[in-house]
Amino acid sequence: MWWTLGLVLLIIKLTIVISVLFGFAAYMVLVERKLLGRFQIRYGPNRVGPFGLLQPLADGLKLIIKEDFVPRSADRLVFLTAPAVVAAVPLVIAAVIPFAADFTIGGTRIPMVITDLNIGMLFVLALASLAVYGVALGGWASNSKYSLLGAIRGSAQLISYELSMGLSLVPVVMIAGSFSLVDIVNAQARLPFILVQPVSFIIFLISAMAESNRIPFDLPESENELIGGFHTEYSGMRFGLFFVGEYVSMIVLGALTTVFFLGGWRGPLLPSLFWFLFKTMLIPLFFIWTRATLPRLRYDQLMHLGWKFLLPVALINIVVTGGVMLLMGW
Amino acid sequence: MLSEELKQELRKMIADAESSREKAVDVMLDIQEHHLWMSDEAMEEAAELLGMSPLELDELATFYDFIYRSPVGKYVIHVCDSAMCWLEGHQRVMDHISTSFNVPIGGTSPDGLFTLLPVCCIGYCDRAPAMVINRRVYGKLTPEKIDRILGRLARDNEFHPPE
Amino acid sequence: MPRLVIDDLEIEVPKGTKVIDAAERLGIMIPRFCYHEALGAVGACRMCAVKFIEGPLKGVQMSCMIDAQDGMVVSTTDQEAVDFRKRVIEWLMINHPHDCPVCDEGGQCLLQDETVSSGHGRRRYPGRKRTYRNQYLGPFIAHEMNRCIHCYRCSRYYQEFSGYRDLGPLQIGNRVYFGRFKEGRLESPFSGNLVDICPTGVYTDIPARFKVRRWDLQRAPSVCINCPLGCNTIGNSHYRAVMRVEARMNPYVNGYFLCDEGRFGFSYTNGGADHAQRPWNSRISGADVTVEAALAESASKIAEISAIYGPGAVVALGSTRNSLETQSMLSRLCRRKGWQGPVWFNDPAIYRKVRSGVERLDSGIAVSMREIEFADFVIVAGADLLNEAPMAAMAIRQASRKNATIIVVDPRPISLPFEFRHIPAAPAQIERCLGSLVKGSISKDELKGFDSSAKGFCKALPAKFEEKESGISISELSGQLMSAKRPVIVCGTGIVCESTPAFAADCAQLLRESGKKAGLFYILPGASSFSSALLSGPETKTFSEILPQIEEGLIKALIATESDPFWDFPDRERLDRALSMLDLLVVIDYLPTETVKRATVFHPSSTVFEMNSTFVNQEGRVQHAERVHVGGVPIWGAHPPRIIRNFVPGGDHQPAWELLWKISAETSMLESVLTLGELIAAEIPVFEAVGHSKYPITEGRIIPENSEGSFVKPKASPAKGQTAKGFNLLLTDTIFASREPSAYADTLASVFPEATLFMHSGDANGAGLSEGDMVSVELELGAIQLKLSVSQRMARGFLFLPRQRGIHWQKMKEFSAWIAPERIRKI
Amino acid sequence: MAQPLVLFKNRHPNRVATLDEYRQSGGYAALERFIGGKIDPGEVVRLIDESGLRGRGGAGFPAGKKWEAVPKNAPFPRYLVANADEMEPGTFKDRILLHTDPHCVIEGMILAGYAFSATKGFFFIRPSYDSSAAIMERELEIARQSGFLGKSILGSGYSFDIVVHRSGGRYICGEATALLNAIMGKRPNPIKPPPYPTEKGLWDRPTVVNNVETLACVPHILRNGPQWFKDLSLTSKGAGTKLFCVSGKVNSPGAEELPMGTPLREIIEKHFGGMLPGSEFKACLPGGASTRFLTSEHYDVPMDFDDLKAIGNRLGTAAIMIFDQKTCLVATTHNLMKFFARESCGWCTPCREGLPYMRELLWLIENGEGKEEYIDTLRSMCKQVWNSYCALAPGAAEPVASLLEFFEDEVREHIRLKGCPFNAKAGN
Amino acid sequence: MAQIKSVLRDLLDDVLGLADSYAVTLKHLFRKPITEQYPEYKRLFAERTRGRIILTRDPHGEERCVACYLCSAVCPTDCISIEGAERKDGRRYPLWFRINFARCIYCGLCEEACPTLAIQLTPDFEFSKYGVLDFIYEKEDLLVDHQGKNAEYDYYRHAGVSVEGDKGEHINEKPPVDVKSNLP
Repeated sequence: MWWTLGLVLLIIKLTIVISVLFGFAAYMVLVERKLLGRFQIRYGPNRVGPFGLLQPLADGLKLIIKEDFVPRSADRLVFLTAPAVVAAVPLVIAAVIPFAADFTIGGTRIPMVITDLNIGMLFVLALASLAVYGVALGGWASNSKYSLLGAIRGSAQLISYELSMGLSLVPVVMIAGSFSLVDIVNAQARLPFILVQPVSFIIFLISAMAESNRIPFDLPESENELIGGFHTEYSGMRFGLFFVGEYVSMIVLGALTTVFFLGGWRGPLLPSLFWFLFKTMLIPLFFIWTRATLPRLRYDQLMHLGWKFLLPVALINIVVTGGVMLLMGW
Repeated sequence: MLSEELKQELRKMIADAESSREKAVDVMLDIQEHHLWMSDEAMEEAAELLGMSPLELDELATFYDFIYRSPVGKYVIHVCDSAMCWLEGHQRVMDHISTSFNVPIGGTSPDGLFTLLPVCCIGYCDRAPAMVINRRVYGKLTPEKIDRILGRLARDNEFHPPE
Repeated sequence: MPRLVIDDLEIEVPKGTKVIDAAERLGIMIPRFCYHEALGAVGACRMCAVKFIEGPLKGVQMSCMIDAQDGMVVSTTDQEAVDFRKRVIEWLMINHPHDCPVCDEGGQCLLQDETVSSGHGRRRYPGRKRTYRNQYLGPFIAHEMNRCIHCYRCSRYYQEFSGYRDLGPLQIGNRVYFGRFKEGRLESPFSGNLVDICPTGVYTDIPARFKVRRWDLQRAPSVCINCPLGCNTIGNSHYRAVMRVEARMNPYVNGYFLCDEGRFGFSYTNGGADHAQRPWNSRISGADVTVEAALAESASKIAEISAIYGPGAVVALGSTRNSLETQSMLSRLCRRKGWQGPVWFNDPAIYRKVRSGVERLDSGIAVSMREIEFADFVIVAGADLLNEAPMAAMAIRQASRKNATIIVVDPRPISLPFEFRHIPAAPAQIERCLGSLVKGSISKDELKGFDSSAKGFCKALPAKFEEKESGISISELSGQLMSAKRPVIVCGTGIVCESTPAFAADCAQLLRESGKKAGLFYILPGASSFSSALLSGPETKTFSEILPQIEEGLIKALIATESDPFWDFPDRERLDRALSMLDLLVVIDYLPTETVKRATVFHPSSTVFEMNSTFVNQEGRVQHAERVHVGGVPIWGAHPPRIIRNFVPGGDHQPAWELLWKISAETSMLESVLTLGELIAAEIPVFEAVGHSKYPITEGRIIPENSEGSFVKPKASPAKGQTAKGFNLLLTDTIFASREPSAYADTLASVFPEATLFMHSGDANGAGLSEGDMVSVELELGAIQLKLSVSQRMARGFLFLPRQRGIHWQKMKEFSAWIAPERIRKI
Repeated sequence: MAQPLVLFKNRHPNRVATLDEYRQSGGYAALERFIGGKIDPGEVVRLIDESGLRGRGGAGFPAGKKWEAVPKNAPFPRYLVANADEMEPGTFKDRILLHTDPHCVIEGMILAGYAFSATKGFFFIRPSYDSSAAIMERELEIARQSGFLGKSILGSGYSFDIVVHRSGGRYICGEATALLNAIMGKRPNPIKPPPYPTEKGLWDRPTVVNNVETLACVPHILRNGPQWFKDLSLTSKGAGTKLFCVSGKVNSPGAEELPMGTPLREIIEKHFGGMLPGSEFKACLPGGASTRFLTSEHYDVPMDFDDLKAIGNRLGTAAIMIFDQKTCLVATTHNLMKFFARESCGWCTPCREGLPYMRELLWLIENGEGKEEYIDTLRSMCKQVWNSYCALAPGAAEPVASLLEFFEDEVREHIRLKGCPFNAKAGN
Repeated sequence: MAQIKSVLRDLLDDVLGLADSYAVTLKHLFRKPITEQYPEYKRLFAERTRGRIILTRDPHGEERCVACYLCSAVCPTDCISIEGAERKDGRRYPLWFRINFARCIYCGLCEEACPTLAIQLTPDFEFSKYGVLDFIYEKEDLLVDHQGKNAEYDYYRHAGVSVEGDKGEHINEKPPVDVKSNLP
């Protein structure tokens, strides 16, 4: 009985999370285009439906209808599955993110997380590095020089920034004393970690941007050198999956930032879910803003930033945090 | 169109020369004495006499100043327009002949008597302005002198244009 | 060997080389207009100015006028020279019209190139432009004098080089006009070269007028197949049509030039102006079918006839316009399948003359046209060069310009563009005339040095030849021949006696024995007579000999490969009857011939422009013609349809050798023969010497180093004069109209000579006829009407009838005829 | 010093000297001595060489050298051509000479022919000198009857005859090689040597072309010796006398025989009556149209080949055309250029197209449509036409070049005023 | 110490620089867009705009194109094909003239190359089709009845060939040389 209820709840939660994520991702595209338009003093999409609101549907429809083209010399199986990897990974990450305060129905406490893993953060980090497989495999399987170059860049970039990302989270774990995301949120009941760990926050934010291949870190796809980088050869919905993956991972990263630094669902007066969503959306919006502001880094600049700046700073931050904790006697 | 006597005369002249072509200019000048100018038929007959193609003869005829490939009047007036005669008023001479005797510059008078053409220095610079009429030279021209010379030519020759 | 430095590059050149040529050897193209290698330097355009920095001359000088000398240091890029050249261009351009867009020279215009390269871009001259009126110069050459830059190339080529006198410079100063005395067709049959030689667009090619730009053309080196000389050409095609043919420089064959027949006689390949004259599609009994169906039909029918009547009932006809590949394939198939043939010629006499000539050529005695240009004594025996092989006349003209003595022994009223002594000997007298001429040139001392056969030959030569009418003294000519160093005998194979080609070879050999560098040059019929002679043996038959077998019903199938018996067989009715008796007439051709119309199965073959092919010219020179385009019905003249398709209309044609191979069903062919080169070498062993392994062979002569030169004692010539009163009617060739394939070109149709019968003026007086009369000649099988032309400069007792397209001479029954005087009537 | 008369010794007003008059003045004595006496032709050449006689036709090439250039073993026939195709504007000395003493020329031709064993002489004369040609033909017949001409002259065995060849009239025919083409009945385009006419001239035979005046000097030199001839000149390098033809703004234009090297001032003021009343000397062309302007600063220059060469000019035909201060030199130069452009034979580009170009620019300047840049264009073209085929175009450029050198201000004045400053334009 | 200071100052500069850029874009976010709403609003295009290609006529209403093949030669996408022909009076014209607009990239090189100002690009860019063959424009589709951008230019008045008017009657020409003239 218990497990059936649990299963039902799980399915409900899964359904909600996935549809919310996909819905958000779809509309995130619209929001991005709209915002980018306004940043560039133009309108953005405004033809499909009022204010262009049906644009994501039209896009989706178009992508589905379009020919699913596979290059003749491509590694067919890998080529076909790679986009799925990209799209699936952020969805899986979403499983450990608590998105609201616990909910009690009839005395039963229902956790507002699909599953609260006690090693949630490790899970997140592990999966985050899996996303690069999609890029690398897709690029390699295309059997095209542009794709391959994009894939190699993608791998290198992800490996480089994975490191600083992980290290930026070490202080969080140190302070929270747990790997469980729920615990981390709870640890911020008094003070969100952004105030306690601003340096970590900044490093995490930058790394997150890099992880999601967003401008200014979109080297794997840089249009003007590599046509489309790793997804040059993709078309139709498979291309769409790369897109969906990127946007979902943007939202997921926003959610993770919320969890790690912005105090999760916590907030005054309004329902916790609202706070969570609100905070979560702030991060992608910031990403969009950044896209409108900064130019793409050069490859060497990218490596320089990752290895010679973020990594040492993150390490120093850990040491300093540890020192402070020792002094304060936490 | 050339008369048989003329042809005989020309044949003799050509036979005396080192090569027949040598006499091309002389033949044409002689024909012009009889026929005033070198018509296409005259050219063809002259070329045959000289053993040249009509074109080869025409190459020479059009080159030279004193061979006329267009119809001219009985008297061809060449008025010198080079430096000295020009300085001494060749234009006045031309204009005078043109107006007084109704000869367009470069053309022939309606009665077919005079043709007025400019010519380069004729070697009478000491007696400028000068003109040549049918290879006779008249120098130190004044309107009165021109009237006298041309008037006499017009009077003396009851002129019938050739066929 | 002077050494000089041009633009910091050092070069050593032979003495007498002009600086402009020395620079060209270094790859430095000094701008020029009036200079042309064939015409020499005259220094008229002043465009080739360069600066001489060191050496015997200093300052800006014309590089075309100065021989390279030791120690010269020349700069083509010196500012002074560059400025001067720029100024020359400015001068030339002050009167040049603004009509490049409507000028056919645009895109291949030397003036355009030099103007751009000099940097001249804006006309600063404040005055107005000079204009000229144009002349009509005939159907080949358009005249636009406004464009003239007065380089004098045209008049120098036309008058000095080619020896015609109806185009030249008129007037003086900046009004010089290049034209004719009166409008009219240019007399020269070499007029097309004006187009090539003019550095700008004064003379342009009318057949290609307003059709195409140079950059749009597909170009490939080709060979002219209209006469045996094998002049080198460049085929130019666009929109699946051959647009024009240009001369390709080959110093040994045609130099820079081409005759008008070769240049303008190409339109047969396009099927004429309406594209309909060429048979584009395969046909069975006159109905269009697919290529495969036609091939299957031919193959099965041939197999059937071979099976029933034996392979000997199949005859393969070739011709002298077949490529070497086709000829080799024919020869091979006949041998392997047991077919009769291949048959190359119609007339057995011609065949024997060609064979006896080809057998006698060796590399010591055969001369190229280039070598003729340097001859100092030329004897033309029985050849009407201007009509039979025009470019050979041009070569002899060059010898004549170098003061060579030219003697023509021919019964016809020959006209040539240079001074020559004409001995109008009857065909039977040609040997006598030639023999006495040669004999007179051999001194007693020389005779002593000869071996016995040569001595015997020389002694047997007739000592005297009386030539009353021309008043030419043979002994005087012999004296000149005696002092000649490089005499050449040009021998025809048309109207001469059967023994004459060999006799001419013996004479040449004799002159050689007497210490001269004597040469021999045959004029053969057709483009590949030489190779057909190589491919035939003593048993090879001619069509005239095959015909009775058809009439007897022994032969059931005929495979005519680019061969049209109707073209030169004299009895049309008999031929018609015979062909209708055949069970199968397979015709492979690209021309709309009479035979094609009668074909049971017809296969379209490729023209020389549509395939890679090889031809051997009359001196044994192997030449390769590359494919210019794929061919097909030209797009030209009508709006191309708006459809998408994956085949070329009219693109069914294939090289004749390929079609032959396919209809022979000889699958084992490929096992023994791997390449075309090996195929040819297997059939013609002498090819081994030239290196058959590399196909195509681009250069080489396939004549032996030493032929079995045997002096055949000349027969006593037949008694002179015919006792019976009458005329000997002989067939002759005439330019433009007598040769396949050019006679099928509609571009030439307007210049076909008028049908004219030639007769001696004495004979004509006797018959009461005069120049220009229309006469009716009653031949064996009917009468023909044509114009009469009389001449004093021909043999008496002869009539010459041009074998030209449009004259129904095929009523003769035999290859020559005896015409009684009453059979010629004035009408 | 009294004016030494050599060529004009028998000058009679309105009458041609007869054979008798010529003989009385010593004519045909040289012929009798050298040909009649069968003296080696080499001696004739040597004497002429020594006398320093230079061609009077314009180029000033030593006459003896030209005859020597005929190879000793050259084939026969050999030809001599007397060039009376005097078409340089301003020049008329040959006409005066032929109307004065034709036998002087005839004797000169025979002796010159003897010098290199010529077999036939051509007397090439322009069509506007028809009366001179008629005189020549008449006097040749007289000479022939007197035994000076024709088969075996004076029984010496040397045969030489002269025919008069009438030209159709073109300036370029005065050029030696063009003249040969004209005689042969070809288009009279010049031919650039080598081969020189002395090796391959008429019909590829050795041919010498001499000016009429040059030939007329020959008998006098042979009669009086080379030193006498040399001494006639006022300058040390010059030799003999020269027929000066003066035309233009002087009181008595005409031709006079004066010693070589007579200064310009003396020629104008002493021998030709000085400048016209109201005229001042502004410039002159010293030797026909194809020489450079002499300005008043050169007023005292001795008129001789070498002295004029020293100031960058040429004696040419010694036909002095004098212009006064009222003459517009731009218009004059335009007129000269018009002449040259019209008379170009059309063979080479600089002459055929360049001269009309220059004429057009001068015309525009004269008519007030000139631009400053035209001066540079003209100047560079003056240099560039030197690369033409024959000497016509360089000669034509000379007046323009010197106009721009000495009278640039006048040209600029035209451009500045947009018109000709000489409102009383002479002639036009 | 100084080194650290300078590093920190650089860092500060960088951060301020970044902040500055963010401020700029943020400011733009609140500006009114300058986009013009097509197709509700259609702006007027400059005459030189490179849109659909036309063939113009000369002032006499004759085709300007003389089929010189320069446009087809210069076309980087090979979208022009022509066949030239000659009219009775000697005037050249294109027998057919075809532009494949599906290939055309509107680079304008053909217009630049055209010596007779016949081929011109117009501001009209609105022509979409459903079929590829519909993009192939023939001469009938291209030829217009006006002069386009250069109203007065008439090539044959400059060319010196006797098509419009006789020799010597065109702009800047002398009367034809009379070979038989007696004038010197």
